[in-house]
Amino acid sequence: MNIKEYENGSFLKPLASIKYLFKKPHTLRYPYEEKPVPDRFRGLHINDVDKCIGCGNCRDICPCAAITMVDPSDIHPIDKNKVGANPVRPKIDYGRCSFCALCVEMCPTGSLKMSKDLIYVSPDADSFNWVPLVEQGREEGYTQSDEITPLMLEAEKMEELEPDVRKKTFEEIVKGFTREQALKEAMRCLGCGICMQGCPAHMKIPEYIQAIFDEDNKRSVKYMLEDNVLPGICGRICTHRCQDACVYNYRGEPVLIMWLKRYATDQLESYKDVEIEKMPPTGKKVAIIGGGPSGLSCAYHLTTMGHSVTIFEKGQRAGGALANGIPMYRLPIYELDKEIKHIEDMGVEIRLNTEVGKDVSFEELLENYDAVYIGVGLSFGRYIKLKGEEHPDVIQAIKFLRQVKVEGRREIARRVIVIGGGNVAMDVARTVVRLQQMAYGGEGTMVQTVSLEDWDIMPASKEEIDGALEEGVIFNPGWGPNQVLLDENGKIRGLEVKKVKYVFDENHRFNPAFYEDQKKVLEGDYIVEAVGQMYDLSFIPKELLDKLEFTPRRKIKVDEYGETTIPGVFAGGDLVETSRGDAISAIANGHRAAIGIDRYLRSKK
Amino acid sequence: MDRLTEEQAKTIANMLRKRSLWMIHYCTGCGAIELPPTMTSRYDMSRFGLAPFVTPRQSDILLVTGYVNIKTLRRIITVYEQMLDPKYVIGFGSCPINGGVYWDSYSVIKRLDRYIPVDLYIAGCMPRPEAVITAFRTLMDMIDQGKADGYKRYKRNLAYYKENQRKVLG
Amino acid sequence: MMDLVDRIKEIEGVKVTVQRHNRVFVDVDKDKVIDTLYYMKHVLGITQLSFMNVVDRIDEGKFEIFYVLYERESKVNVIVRIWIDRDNPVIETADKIYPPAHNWEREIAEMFGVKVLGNEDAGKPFILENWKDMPPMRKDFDSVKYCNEHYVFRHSEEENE
Amino acid sequence: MSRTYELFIGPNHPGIPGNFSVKLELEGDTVVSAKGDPGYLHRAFEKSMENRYYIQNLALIPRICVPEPDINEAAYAMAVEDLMGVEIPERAKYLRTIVLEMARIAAYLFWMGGFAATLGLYTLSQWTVGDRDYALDLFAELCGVRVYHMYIWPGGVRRDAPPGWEDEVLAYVRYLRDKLIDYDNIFFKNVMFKQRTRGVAVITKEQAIEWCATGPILKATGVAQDVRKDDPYAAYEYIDFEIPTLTDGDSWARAMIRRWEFENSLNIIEQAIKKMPKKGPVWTKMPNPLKWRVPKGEAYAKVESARGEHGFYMVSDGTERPYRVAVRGSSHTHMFTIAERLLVGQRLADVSHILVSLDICPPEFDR
Repeated sequence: MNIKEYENGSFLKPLASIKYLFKKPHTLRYPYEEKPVPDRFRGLHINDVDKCIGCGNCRDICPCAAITMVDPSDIHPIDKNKVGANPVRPKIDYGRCSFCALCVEMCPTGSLKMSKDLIYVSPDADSFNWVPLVEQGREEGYTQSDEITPLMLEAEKMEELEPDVRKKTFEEIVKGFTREQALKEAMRCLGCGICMQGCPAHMKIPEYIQAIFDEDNKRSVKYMLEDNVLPGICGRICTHRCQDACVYNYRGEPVLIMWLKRYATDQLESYKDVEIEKMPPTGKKVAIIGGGPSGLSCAYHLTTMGHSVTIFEKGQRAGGALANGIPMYRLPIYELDKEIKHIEDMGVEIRLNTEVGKDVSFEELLENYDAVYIGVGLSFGRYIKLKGEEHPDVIQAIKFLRQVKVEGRREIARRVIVIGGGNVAMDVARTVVRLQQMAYGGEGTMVQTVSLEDWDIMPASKEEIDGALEEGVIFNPGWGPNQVLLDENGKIRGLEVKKVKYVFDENHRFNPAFYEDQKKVLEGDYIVEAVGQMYDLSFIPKELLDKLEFTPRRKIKVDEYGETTIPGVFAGGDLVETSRGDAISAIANGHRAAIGIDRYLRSKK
Repeated sequence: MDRLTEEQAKTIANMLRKRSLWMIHYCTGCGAIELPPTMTSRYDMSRFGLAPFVTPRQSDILLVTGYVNIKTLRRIITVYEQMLDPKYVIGFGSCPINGGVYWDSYSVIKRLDRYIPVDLYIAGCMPRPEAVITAFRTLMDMIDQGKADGYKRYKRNLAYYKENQRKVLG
Repeated sequence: MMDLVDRIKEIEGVKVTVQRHNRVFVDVDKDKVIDTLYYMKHVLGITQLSFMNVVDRIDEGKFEIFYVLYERESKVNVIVRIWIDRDNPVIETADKIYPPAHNWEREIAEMFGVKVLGNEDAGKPFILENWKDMPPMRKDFDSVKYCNEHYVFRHSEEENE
Repeated sequence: MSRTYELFIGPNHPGIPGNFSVKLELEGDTVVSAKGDPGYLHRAFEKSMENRYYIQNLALIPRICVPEPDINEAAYAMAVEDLMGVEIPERAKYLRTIVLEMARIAAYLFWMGGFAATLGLYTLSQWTVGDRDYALDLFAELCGVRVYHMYIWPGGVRRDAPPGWEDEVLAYVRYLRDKLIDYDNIFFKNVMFKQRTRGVAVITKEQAIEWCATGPILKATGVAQDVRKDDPYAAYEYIDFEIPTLTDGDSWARAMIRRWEFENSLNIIEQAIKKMPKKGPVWTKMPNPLKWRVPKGEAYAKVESARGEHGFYMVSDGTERPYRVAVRGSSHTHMFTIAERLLVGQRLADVSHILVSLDICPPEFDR
């Protein structure tokens, strides 16, 4: 710019603007003509109410407190029983909204968007508050992007032992989070609490993750212990339905809640210092049969409620399936000891090597205690009733795992067949891999599993299947065992299997059918049956057993507080109906029974 | 010429009024930033007989453009009371409705309609010039139909408004 | 730039923290701040006061007052900080050294209740009008509570004219 | 015996920039003393910001200065990045530069309209405000809204530019260059403008330094001080531009500096678009907004606004919410230190154009 030109003004210069007389004005003659609205326009909201899960993240991030969560049923019916969703939807107050679109960016499902429409006038100020819907017919404008989103969609990577390393040892596979990883993963949590719906125990997940983020592991464990007495164990072996419910699943990877739980408990050597509220003693006594997760859970919570509790455990060690079944590489025994120690410290008496029905009778318990809780679990392996099953080289999974974990069995055949497709079958197969590596260095060994279910419906969790595959386990999904084949010396030479037509019939009931003409032989010298477990209630006298009612699936019938049809007798764990039969369900119904027993005891006086 | 009935006179008056609305040039808040585009060549609101005007006495519309601070509220009330009937008030954007983004601010009032009657609200933060023009046209329709009666409400409920004003202005 | 920092360090009783390449924080005792500012302007030639305001350190029971200065030659922002007592917040005016301080002081006097000696305007209403509560920028002033007491929100309670 | 009287200019006055008031004491039509009366736009930003998460403040900060909101976003983002030690991607730097310069252009166009109007020349305001609208439309295309963009956020920018946007910006720059000739003809080379402004409200270099002026006011007195050069942010260090200075220090010089800066901004946009990497990330991943903790510390971030140095002083105590954010609007000094002194002795008719020539933006000091 040459400033000289400007120093002397001129009268004539403005006349140059006369040319505009002959130009078309650039006036936009709204409303007779309109200019196009850009694609990213941030106008009034649109919400796909059916897709929305009511998590409330939009409400939490709104800088203007413009969003309230309301039940939209009167204008748009929603499925109120949808799992992983709250039955509320955002209602937006346009007397607040600043159109910053942070709610859109934060929406985990992507249901909330902004439209291109920002023309709304009304004399009624109260009408500026509505539940946005798709039916309102606004054109889509600003939407979220996957590249630039404030949500942290990617989970931290958990370090694991390499398959080649881990299959030679019973060392724990998963290393656990470092502090940095845990903080970063805890940071990902939005705190919406949808995960609590997935957890059978309804643990206070957002609170304990927040406590981990605050680096207050004691507070975190305190929150965990309120609903789950074995957090360290659940931090390792849980079926983590919370993670399946996590809202991040819609757009990315869920928060690794389980590993966070493990991190927090690992940081504490013992739970001594965790502040736990304990009610004054009531003088009531409760007997608990079985020291498995549900029994421990029930006992612990009853103790905090002020009752005195005795657990009768027939084995040498409390913990039930956790102590006997789950292999060391998933759950080290010291972790179990730590948590059981804590339960004992709280004042629970655990009588080991005391089998009810043998060392002490069930009637005695009923007489001496104010209430009895049965949590004996499914401690016996189920038989398939297969031809040749009685051979000594055919074993039940639960027995096998016990031999390995408790009795220290180390000898194994070179070629092993595992029947079953559940998590127990995976435990067996992977245990066998390790034993074979120890015994033979992995030379000439083979483990194969055979399951009725094909890949898509295999009940084992994906991590377990992947882990087993990485360790070299061979899968035969979709085949059913037919008979055990023996050689001339009476040794097992293999298992004859037949092709499965379907597993579930048209009524979705378990009712497998086979193609009788399609058969093959799996070679092996040792067979482990991992086809489920059953309970043994023979310690209950006949006349009482008759009073006990069962559900159609042969589980003990209990009410919502875990009380059986015999007053004062409660049951829980795998003996009662649970959705999946995992540890967390047992812990949850143990807790529920504790509340029931407490109610029962307090109403008795 | 026959005598006009009162009804007819009103109709004609309203018809004329709506065609020459003058708005007072008082930028009370940030919404004023979208008024110049509306006033000037791009959207040119003089197409509808609207023009900015500087004094309250000659103006018909008071635009409350966005948030209202306590200190401004006092001036707005003065300006509003100086304006001659019929007068109309338009509330711009979120803030006059329910506080807007300043919902937790100690110096911004949350509901304008507690202090002066508001005839029309426009959604948005900022409302686009299109919305502003839509609002003016809506207001014209309302005047035509005799629905824009905020000034009558102010007289009718003067005690209510004065009470609220006193409470907040101290 | 190091030259300037070295020269600032020569001032008695200052604590100098260099943050980034061109932000220098200088902590001074509250009694010496006027002398320090005078020195900065007239000896070191730091002529511009960009900004001045208060941070309410309620946990320590102090007010932190900062003066953001700018040195044009070496392009460095020198930030002078003093801590004064929160219960008896008194500072001396700097407007004889930096004229803009006069009005920043008016603002902080109003918003934080800091008393400014030598500034006759400080303490008169500036931004607020008819303010009767405690100075609003103090940390212990709860603006949400104030709003709930003084204003009515829509949809919170229905009310008829 | 002198007879003075008081006159309130504003808040409801067409010659006042925004909702703001100046209390004048006049003798005849000569100003004897002037006192600014702020607070009509006080919204307690600094208080509200302490109550919100770092990302939630994104909705508040652009509203601090209405004609040029992006400077607030940039300064806020820079303060947070400074505290967190985050470096932003290359492309984001250029996008920030373009957006900031576009905002500057929009602000100058708005200012030109206002300035011409205070001199009674409404034609220019019809033109410039109309042309500014195209910039707003470009913003709407980029980020979805016309005025409060909330586009620059800590870590970079919120979205990459849509395809073809850069070409539209270039076309707009070319359009403005053509229009600038007309602006010159009708206004800047107009003798009326010269006669109304030359020698009015002169600030000498010494006064400007003493009164701590920044931005165009300082440049108009001959001091080349510009944050873009002195403490380069965004992509300004890669861009070649000069700081315009004049030595007159009067109302005319300030207006000319702004016109010059306007032309500068057009150049900067062209350069930035040319030099900008064509692809690449535009955002450094930031933590989950609800658990976004910024390390303890203090930071002072400053940018060059259309009016001068705009700064954010941020104090973090390591939690999710800022402990204190203090905003330095350049108009605070320009109004209360400079205008109050400068208006003394001026004629009443010049008051409003002097205020506009200082580019007083009330929301900046009311906050």
